Amino acid sequence: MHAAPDPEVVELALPARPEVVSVARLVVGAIVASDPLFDDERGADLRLAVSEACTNAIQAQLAADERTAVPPVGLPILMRCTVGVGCIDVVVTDHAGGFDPSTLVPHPEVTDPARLEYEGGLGIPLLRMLTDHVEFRPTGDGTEVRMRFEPHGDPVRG
Amino acid sequence: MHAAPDPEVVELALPARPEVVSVARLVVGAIVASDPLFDDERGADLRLAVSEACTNAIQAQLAADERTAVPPVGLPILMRCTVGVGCIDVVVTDHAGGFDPSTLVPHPEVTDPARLEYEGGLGIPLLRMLTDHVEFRPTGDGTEVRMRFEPHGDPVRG
Amino acid sequence: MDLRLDVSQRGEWSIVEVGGEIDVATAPRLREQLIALVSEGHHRIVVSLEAVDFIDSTGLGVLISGLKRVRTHDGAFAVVCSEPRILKVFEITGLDTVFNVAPTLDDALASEG
Amino acid sequence: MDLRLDVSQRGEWSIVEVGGEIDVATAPRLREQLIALVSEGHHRIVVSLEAVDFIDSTGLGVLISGLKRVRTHDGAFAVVCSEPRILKVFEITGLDTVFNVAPTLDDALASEG
Ligand SMILES: Nc1ncnc2c1ncn2[C@@H]1O[C@H](COP(=O)(O)OP(=O)(O)O)[C@@H](O)[C@H]1O
Ligand SMILES: Nc1ncnc2c1ncn2[C@@H]1O[C@H](COP(=O)(O)OP(=O)(O)O)[C@@H](O)[C@H]1O
Repeated sequence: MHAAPDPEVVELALPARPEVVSVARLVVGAIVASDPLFDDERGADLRLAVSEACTNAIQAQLAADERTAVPPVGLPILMRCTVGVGCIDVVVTDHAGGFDPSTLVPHPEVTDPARLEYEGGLGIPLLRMLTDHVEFRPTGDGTEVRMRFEPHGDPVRG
Repeated sequence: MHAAPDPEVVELALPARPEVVSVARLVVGAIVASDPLFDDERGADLRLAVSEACTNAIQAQLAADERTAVPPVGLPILMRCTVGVGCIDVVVTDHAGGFDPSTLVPHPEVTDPARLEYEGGLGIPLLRMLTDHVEFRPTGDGTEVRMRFEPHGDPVRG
Repeated sequence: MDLRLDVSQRGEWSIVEVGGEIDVATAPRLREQLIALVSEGHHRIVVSLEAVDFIDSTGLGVLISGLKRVRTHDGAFAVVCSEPRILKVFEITGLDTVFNVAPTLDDALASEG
Repeated sequence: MDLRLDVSQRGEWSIVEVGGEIDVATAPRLREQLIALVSEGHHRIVVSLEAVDFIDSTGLGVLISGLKRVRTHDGAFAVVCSEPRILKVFEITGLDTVFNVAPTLDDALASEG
């Protein structure tokens, strides 16, 4: 961990195991709770969006590890959280080979009975709804999901 | 964060600010809680010891930043937690210039009225009592506190 | 890690009370519970989320699969949820129109599912 | 961050009820509260840790400084604590012999401090 020095950055490296997604939620939850501009509801949005991004990163990493012939290298998932002025930025990075989000086929409308055929595919739509800005950037060997959160509603002074 | 790949390592990089010590406790608390060999009491030991090590690292870093003529670089504190077989290892690293723990003068016994002159100096004694093994290693520019924790008492199956 | 499941029977309804966090790590246990109930012939299922602190897309997917399973048996499926944080996840995904989301267990049991 | 302080008066005792976590970030607020009480002439102080989830060496240091301050005024200082996790920190540091640690507020108030 050779983090770029910045007094407001918290970084977390996690093994690609489903059990640790809750640790990412804990960390981002603590950070947003200490920012008086973000109320509890917006804090819950952050926790959910970051959890979805980490879940995707971990699932993609596990799938990539399975594809490799050699024993899984177990590259970590990185979460970097920066408290800015009036916003919180969270970047989740994996080394899972990357994907093209524009090729994801949108699901049928929820009112369409065929919608029930799809149990998955809710993660990225949730990410889009819960963030003020989200970007999926391909890196050399994986994906960087860059999320920006602004406070919504009435700020609660803490 | 270019963490050495290991599926059981969680790393956390924190800015040198007192407010984030609680985040280190949260993370280490979540990790120990998910290890059935460690009961709640031993989990509390881990949280306290890691908190003391992070507090020292942050205070040393803040003091080092104040000594430098240039604006503080705000180097992060690193916590690395490895769940091993029958033990949990936690390493806390700072870039605060280092110190020699062997030169610390022991305080008067608690029963000595002069003991009240010392409000500080309880952190490292607590570290020694709460860990199964602790080592203060000088690095190039700071200190690495290496702590090992084993489960004590009756393990609680979770 | 932190998922509690409590299953009971009330009349023809099977009640699954869930507590804790439903995410990628814990959702499989809920999925298995629902599969087990349906395969044992329980086709009217209420899942109470009253003690749930967190649900993500994986958790929603498990509920969708549960609904699908009971439908193939002409059964009924209801969700109990009154906590705004959890309700919001159903609302923004539009799943509040797919599920019968009831504010209390009694409302759910009184419903057609 | 998460520290709650509630100050009240019972007879000649000032009661400081602390809640949350006492660490390097929050201990300064407790220290200032104790300094303020003593400088206002309150020399019999009970600090209740019953709602405290965590205390570290910084927190212990603040309590030591409080004890010292009231002693210079021939006052009294007591700590209320019954939670084993918190008591343990006093015990392993030997500070349970330095402080009057009482299991309940009433015990503390009945003491000489
Ligand atoms: N970080 C990632 N790396 C590789 N593929 C990803 C990543 N994130 C998402 N994807 C792909 O996008 C698809 C849709 O993701 P999502 O909307 O979260 O739904 P789900 O994970 O339930 O399939 C995933 O199935 C996966 O194929
Ligand atoms: N990581 C560190 N870097 C530099 N100095 C340290 C570090 N940890 C401890 N020290 C030194 O050791 C001393 C004793 O530490 P400790 O027992 O925790 O008590 P306190 O922090 O209350 O002084 C500190 O005052 C500090 O001078």
